[in-house]
Amino acid sequence: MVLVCEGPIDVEALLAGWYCAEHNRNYGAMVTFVGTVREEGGIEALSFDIYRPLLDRWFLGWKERLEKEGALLEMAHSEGDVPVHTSSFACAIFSPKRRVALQMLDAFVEDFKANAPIWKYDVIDGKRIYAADRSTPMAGSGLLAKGR
Amino acid sequence: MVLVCEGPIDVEALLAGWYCAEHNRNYGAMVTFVGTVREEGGIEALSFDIYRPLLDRWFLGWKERLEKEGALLEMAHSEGDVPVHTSSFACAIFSPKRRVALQMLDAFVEDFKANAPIWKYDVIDGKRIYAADRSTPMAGSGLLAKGR
Amino acid sequence: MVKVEFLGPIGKSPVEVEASSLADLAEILKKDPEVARWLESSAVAVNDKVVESLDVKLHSGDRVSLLPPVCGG
Amino acid sequence: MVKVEFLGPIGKSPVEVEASSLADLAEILKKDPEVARWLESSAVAVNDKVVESLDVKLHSGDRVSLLPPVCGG
Repeated sequence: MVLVCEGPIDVEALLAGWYCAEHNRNYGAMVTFVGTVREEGGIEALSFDIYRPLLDRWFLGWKERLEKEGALLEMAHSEGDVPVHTSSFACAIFSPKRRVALQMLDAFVEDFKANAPIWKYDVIDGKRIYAADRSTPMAGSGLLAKGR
Repeated sequence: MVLVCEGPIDVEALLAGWYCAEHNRNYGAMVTFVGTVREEGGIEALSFDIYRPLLDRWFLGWKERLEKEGALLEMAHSEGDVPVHTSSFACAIFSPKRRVALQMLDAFVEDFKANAPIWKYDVIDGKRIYAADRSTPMAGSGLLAKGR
Repeated sequence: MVKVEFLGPIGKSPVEVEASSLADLAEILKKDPEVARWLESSAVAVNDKVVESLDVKLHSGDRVSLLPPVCGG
Repeated sequence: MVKVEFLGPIGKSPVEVEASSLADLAEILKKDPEVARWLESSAVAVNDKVVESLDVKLHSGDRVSLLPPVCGG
């Protein structure tokens, strides 16, 4: 399951917790990715909607893919408002082999950006504005626009 | 400068410290790699020699390469004995862009393995045995074996 | 009846419609201008599973979700 | 005199030799069986900078380091 946080992620506690739980299980490599809200375009925060059932299903698919490589995947994401300079996304991969960890981190983060059912909004003057220009149609989009 | 630790790295404190120092400097992505000693081949620890002047020079080259991309590089490595299930290597990249962070993490870790002036020994029954089979000649090796 | 939910920025409350396939549902949703403009860019899940064919049959109690363009992180 | 140091697993104390180039030094080190077996797999640094040509001149006080195969992490 994805750890969903109301508001910003406590990155220090989360990374420490993941490391603590796994460092003595004989994984040789841990890699992590943390996404932090940048101050740009006059925003005070980003805000996120998550569709949890599908997010968990998507995440489980990745977890199983990594298990086949002997690796472990963890992930957390924020729901609601995340002020600038705080973090909304974190993930970690533990693997016996560093190549698997490095390659899968890249592939997972890119697929996360393209296909995780999460919607982003800029928060400006307290208003939530959908980040349409930075959003990507998920794989399979447009199905219901097709004719018979 | 590379942070050189006598014995294992305190990974939790290190990652927390790096995150704390940089999360409010408008980098959008932090990626990290942590290397932990695996229990295998009957070892009780790995042990490391480091040639610090050259390690710092090599690291500075990478730091400058990343600065050109607007990114920041940090690294720590252990010297001496590091027991199984504790960590000997950690690095972090902070970048405005996730592609730079992910690509450079992979490139940096691979070059680290091939060219950082660090020597690894297995510790078995208290004895230090050079890990010759896992070691890689650095770029430019064999120069003094050449004839005139 | 099939329940249709509109996720994220579409910002529309769920509706219940009679439809025996996704093709049926497509014809219904195209008539709602508030929804029609999202169809081209949205993926579709039936009971929380993304589907890629209009031939998918729908049964009473099924839940269809419209998933507009995403951006996590 | 040039100081030569043998890093990591070579496990030999530094020596001081007379050599005006790396080519000179190579001839000297090839005669020491303890060192000769490492030459093929070792890189060479002069004053902490890795060099890739035997033509590099050496001056009194220079420090040459032999760097056997590495494995960090």
